[in-house]
Amino acid sequence: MAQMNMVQAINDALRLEMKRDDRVVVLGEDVGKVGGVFRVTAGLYDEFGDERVIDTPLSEGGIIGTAIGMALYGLVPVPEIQFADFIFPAYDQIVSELAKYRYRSGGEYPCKMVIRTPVGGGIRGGHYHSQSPEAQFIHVAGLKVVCPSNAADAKGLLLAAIRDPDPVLFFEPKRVYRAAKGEVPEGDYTVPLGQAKVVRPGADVTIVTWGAMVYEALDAANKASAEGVECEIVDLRTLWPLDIDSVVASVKKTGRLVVVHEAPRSCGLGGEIVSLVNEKAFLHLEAPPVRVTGFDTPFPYTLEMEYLPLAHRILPAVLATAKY
Amino acid sequence: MAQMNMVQAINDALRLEMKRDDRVVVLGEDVGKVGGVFRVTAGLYDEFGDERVIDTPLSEGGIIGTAIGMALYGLVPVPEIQFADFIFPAYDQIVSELAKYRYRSGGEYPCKMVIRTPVGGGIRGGHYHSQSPEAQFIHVAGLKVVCPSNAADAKGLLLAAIRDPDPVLFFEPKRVYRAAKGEVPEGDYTVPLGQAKVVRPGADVTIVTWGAMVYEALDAANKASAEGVECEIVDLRTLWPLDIDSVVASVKKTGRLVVVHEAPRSCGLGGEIVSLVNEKAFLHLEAPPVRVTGFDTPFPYTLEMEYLPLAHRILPAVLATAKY
Amino acid sequence: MTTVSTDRGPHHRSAERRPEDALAADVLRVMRPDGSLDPAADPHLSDAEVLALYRAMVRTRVVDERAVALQRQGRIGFHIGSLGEEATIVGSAFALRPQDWLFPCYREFGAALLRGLPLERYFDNLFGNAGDLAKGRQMPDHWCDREHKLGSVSSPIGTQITQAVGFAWAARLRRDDVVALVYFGDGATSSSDFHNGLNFAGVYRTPTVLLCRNNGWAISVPTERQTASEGFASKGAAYGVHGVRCDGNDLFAVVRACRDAIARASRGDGPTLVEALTYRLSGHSTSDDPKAYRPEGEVARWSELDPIERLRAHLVARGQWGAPAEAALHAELAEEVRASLAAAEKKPAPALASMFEDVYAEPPWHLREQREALLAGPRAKGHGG
Amino acid sequence: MTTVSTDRGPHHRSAERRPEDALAADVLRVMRPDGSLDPAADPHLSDAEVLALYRAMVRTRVVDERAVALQRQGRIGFHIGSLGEEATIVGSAFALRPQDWLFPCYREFGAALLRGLPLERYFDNLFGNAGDLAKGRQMPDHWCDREHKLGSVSSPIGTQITQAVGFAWAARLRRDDVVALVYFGDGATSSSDFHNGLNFAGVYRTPTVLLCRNNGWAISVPTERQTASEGFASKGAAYGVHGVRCDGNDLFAVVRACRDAIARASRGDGPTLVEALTYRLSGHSTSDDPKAYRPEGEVARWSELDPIERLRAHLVARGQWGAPAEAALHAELAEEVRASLAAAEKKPAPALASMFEDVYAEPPWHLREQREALLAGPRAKGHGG
Ligand SMILES: Cc1ncc(C[n+]2csc(CCOP(=O)(O)OP(=O)(O)O)c2C)c(N)n1
Ligand SMILES: Cc1ncc(C[n+]2csc(CCOP(=O)(O)OP(=O)(O)O)c2C)c(N)n1
Ligand SMILES: [Mg+2]
Ligand SMILES: [Mg+2]
Repeated sequence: MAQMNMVQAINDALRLEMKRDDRVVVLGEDVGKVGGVFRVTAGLYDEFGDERVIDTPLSEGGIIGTAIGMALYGLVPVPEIQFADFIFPAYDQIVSELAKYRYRSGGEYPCKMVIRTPVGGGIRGGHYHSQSPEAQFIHVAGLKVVCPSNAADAKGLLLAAIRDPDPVLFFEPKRVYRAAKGEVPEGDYTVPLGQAKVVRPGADVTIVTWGAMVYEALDAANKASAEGVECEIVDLRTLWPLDIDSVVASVKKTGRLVVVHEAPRSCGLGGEIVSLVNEKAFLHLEAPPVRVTGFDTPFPYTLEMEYLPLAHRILPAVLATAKY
Repeated sequence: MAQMNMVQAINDALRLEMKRDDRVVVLGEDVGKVGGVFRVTAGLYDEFGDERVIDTPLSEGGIIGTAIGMALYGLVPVPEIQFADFIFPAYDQIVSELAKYRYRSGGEYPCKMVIRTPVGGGIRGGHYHSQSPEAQFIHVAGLKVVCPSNAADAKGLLLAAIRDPDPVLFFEPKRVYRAAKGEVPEGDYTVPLGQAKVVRPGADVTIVTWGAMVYEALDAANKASAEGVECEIVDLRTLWPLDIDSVVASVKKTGRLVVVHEAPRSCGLGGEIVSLVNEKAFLHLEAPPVRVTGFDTPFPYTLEMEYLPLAHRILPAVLATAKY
Repeated sequence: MTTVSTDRGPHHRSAERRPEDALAADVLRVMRPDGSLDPAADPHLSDAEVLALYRAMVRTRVVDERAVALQRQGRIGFHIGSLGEEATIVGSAFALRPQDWLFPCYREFGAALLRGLPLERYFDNLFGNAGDLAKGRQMPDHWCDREHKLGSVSSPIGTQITQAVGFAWAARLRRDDVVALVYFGDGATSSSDFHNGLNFAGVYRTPTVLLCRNNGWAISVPTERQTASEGFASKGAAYGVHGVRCDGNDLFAVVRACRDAIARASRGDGPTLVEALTYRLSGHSTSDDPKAYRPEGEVARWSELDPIERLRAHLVARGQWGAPAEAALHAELAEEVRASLAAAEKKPAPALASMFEDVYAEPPWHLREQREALLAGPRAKGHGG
Repeated sequence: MTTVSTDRGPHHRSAERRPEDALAADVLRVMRPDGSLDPAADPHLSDAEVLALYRAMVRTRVVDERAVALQRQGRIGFHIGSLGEEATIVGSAFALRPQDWLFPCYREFGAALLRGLPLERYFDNLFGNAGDLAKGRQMPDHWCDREHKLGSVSSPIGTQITQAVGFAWAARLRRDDVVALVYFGDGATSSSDFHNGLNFAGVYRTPTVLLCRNNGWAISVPTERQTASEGFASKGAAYGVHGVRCDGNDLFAVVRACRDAIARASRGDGPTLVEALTYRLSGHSTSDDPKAYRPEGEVARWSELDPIERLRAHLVARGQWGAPAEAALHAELAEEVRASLAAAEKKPAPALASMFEDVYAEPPWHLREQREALLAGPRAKGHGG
């Protein structure tokens, strides 16, 4: 095992898989010579050359559109979108084409790739370097969505995603790119898609979250514990299709649910989780499920720490739910 | 009052408002000479000329991007997107620019327009002429979303939308473009945004829906009535910001909620409504809220009547909820 | 603010799309008005090849007209055809080598049939039945066929352009001698994907042939409302992409332009934007009524350049064709169409459960649940699900 | 499949962005190497104008360097500057008439200051404080100012291009003599919005000046990786848009090219794509380290064409400038910067409740609820909310 942060772990996964499978191609803006603006692809250009680590013109639509063509040919593209906020020029290619290609061709054309992109707030990025658009992809049938919270999961999930037969959006929580440091197994291993992880057991309140907010939930849970409330924290890891069994099992145990995510509340993944829990564990609910989320405003610059659903906002929600 | 179908009612609203306010400009593919592929803008080109009813190049990004510029100048653009399925090339301009312009400029630049576009299934349109993408816009802070179910509302809501200070997505349920015929008041009137309408009172189960599915809900409600279950149907009309008071009042009365929409279930507006009802009327719920929606697949061609949440799928959900 | 008057600004030129445009000097043309071939540009097709191509063009048109009739009779929901564009569509597909791939827009069923898509399969697609390779999930004329190296038709305009560029790029990265040819209309040149596709093709010198079927119209919008440039081939220069215009109603010119472009791509000399000047003799689709926007007389004038008639005149002049052969061909095609249609129309709708397949490689829990709920519901019966 | 080798296909040319490119024959240039002006192209600025522009360029650079220092000291979070591009930015803004509008990319604070944005307001934006016209909602250098006819900076590359075209189009529809000038980089020419903007501008002949600051790089990606075309101005032809290249480090050339373009637009002769050949002497932003990708020596060579030095040499040659004037200017600017900065840095953060304003004209129920919840919560105190 080695100590790695999330950037290093993702880089390690890319290098391993590019060695193992010569169909894997990385492309995007600034991913080549300079190794990405967050240095996630550092060193790959030197090791694999400019035909497998490709600096592209400044066009997300072009990146994803050509990557779809590459995938149809049989390559395994791993495009990087520099910030998730800049994925929208490619939205049409993703939702109209990538997500539907296998289906609309009656299974004749599997079309898979892993779109890596940094998400989330907390780096003083303002409107356009902070957003968390997972719901805008989950709502579209045909895509899988992943968001790791730590280095070891990031590596194992990315390896699983690249080998998965379906298109995957791989969201990297940039706030903890370097802070999420930990033991990362060497060599090849996967963390299966679709499996959540209970990162803290507890009997009183279930917190479902993912990405950088796992740390905020842990922080809030520790403080709640001091007040006698024990939280169980479910780190989803794969946001879609989500691990319904783990979520429901935890809620059946605690009877209380708090969902935490950075994206705006309305029509976010939180609402989906609340609805699923209603459908599958209604009679176990002892309190109304609560969502602690980003507000329904654009992501602000100066006030970002007020906007984000940090521990100071999670804690009161947990305590109120526990007391309900 | 005149008998009009929804196409005529919308056409009437556009004509009235273009006469009243010379800043109103209609633009889009085929909206001019031919009056739109559904003939919604018929006659406007002849009446207002090619500088106010503008056939554009085939580029939704260009249509919305230039319309934003027009709006910044002080015009009131009413762009048409030929099918909602084709709005995604403009998604970046809508979510990154239109939705955020007022906010990011500290209120210096209001930026409003009404984007009209036909939505929904039932016309044998397959993957790309059937979708209902409202959730992908509601999740983005800053947009309003409207979807009328009948001709009179369509006219009044469109007039209200054009006069509203905020950007509005105006979704027109094309399955009932001609079928939704009824009395439409002549001349100027508005149906205020943000107000739902109870289109059928009932004490046992609340059905929240909108657009073409209102008729399916009515059909199911009549059949349920025969079995002794009385549904209250709330036609949202404005999908966002939604009329929470009407929804909650109805659920408090019935204790039971069924949400019906055509879009795929996951991360759809249905989940949001269920969550809001949890948050505001938890103790009144006597059964788990149910969602009857499109499936989480791309929209199919041959099997579209199986895909859509029609009366035959609403009825069992209503009865099960009532019996819960 | 004052009322906007209409005395300035661009207008719809009500000028007709003139056949003369397709005959201008910078346009590659092989067939001369007298039916003979310009030896300087002649692609030198064998007699058998020319005959086969003539038959393919007529077959395309016969099927097309039949599909329109099926729609009028309510037996299928929709059709989008290629009346008048057969030389462009058939000639370009013919130019491809066996290893090359074809990325369609939506009017190119004639190209698909030429490459080997069985006619019955095409009808299966029009019916959206259980035999359709797309499993009845898409509208009519949205076919696919991997076996014959045909991409999947999708409705959003332009998306296939960028994809074909990526496909060809991948082939090049793999050192495979594979060219991708992609079709799109004049309207599609306004799409973002045209820009992205051309730009990436230019930068990476991908072996792609970008074939713009300039048929004068994008539904009701005429070409001069798509762009203020001089034609479409000239747009290549903005991307470092070679551009060529050809007479799209001249089979030989289309073959020549596409063969040159394929050879160029195969040699590693990069992509070519081929603009084929042709004309949509029908409405946009069975949903469209062109009378509302198309100037009188335009269709009549272009009919004089009908690609099938031109090729037939050439064959007749060459002594290769006559009334008996024509009659025999039509009889043969009528029988083929009758038989394929009868076989296709008998097939059932796709099974209900098939709706949940292929969203992912394996259906996850939520799709399994939704499938079970549907199958257990009131409509499941009668759909074979 | 076999391993992909790297012996074919396009490569990053490691060639440097050569100043010679900016001096090529088809490039509009006014300043001659000896500092004199080419009378054929001279825009005939008065002595006072030239002096004012020199001061504006120096002011831009002084503020720029100060902003970098503030970022290094942790007093602001980010800065994106214009080192080396001052002639392009200041000259183009100067060419505008009072009624014209400016749509910025993100490097043009120098243009904003020239048009009247108070320096203190600019610093307010860098601090994201309560005095910021954008209410501290956006990153540094994402300003806006309606009073001075400055659009709102946004990060997504290219979006402002289409908007500026629509804005100018609207002015034309209203018969107002208003031109919109929009800035974007060489990288932005790859964006879909470049295509959409140019295409609509061409079709509707909108009075727009489309100014491409070709500074050689898009972060780490060099211009030849953006396009295989010959430069960027030539792309205009694909849209029927007039194209001009000018030496972007020659203030007079920039003024001349932009004035011509504005006059053209105002006359109703349509849009112009102006490519200003310049160079980004700094990193992309304070977050970037160009050492990782930029060839040695490139900066040094371009520094010889530093637009401020070139203009100073011209002024000196003209006898209008000397060391004492330079020293006085710097002293004056230092004091201005000090005072504005001090005033700005004192201001508080925006009020907590302001987060919920301006999403809509009026906050709907859900935002009112969210606001109340936040104000009632543990952090509300101390933010004046
Ligand atoms: C993104 C998108 N916008 C709009 C449409 C609706 N539409 C279908 S075909 C068409 C016109 C296409 O014209 P052209 O590209 O010239 O092809 P043609 O039909 O003439 O062959 C339009 C606007 C669409 N399918 N996709
Ligand atoms: C749509 C989008 N994709 C990516 C980015 C990240 N990004 C910011 S600036 C930049 C390079 C821009 O280069 P250029 O257009 O040449 O302008 P310059 O910075 O050189 O002035 C990139 C890739 C972005 N802001 N928006
Ligand atoms: Mg066309
Ligand atoms: Mg640049």
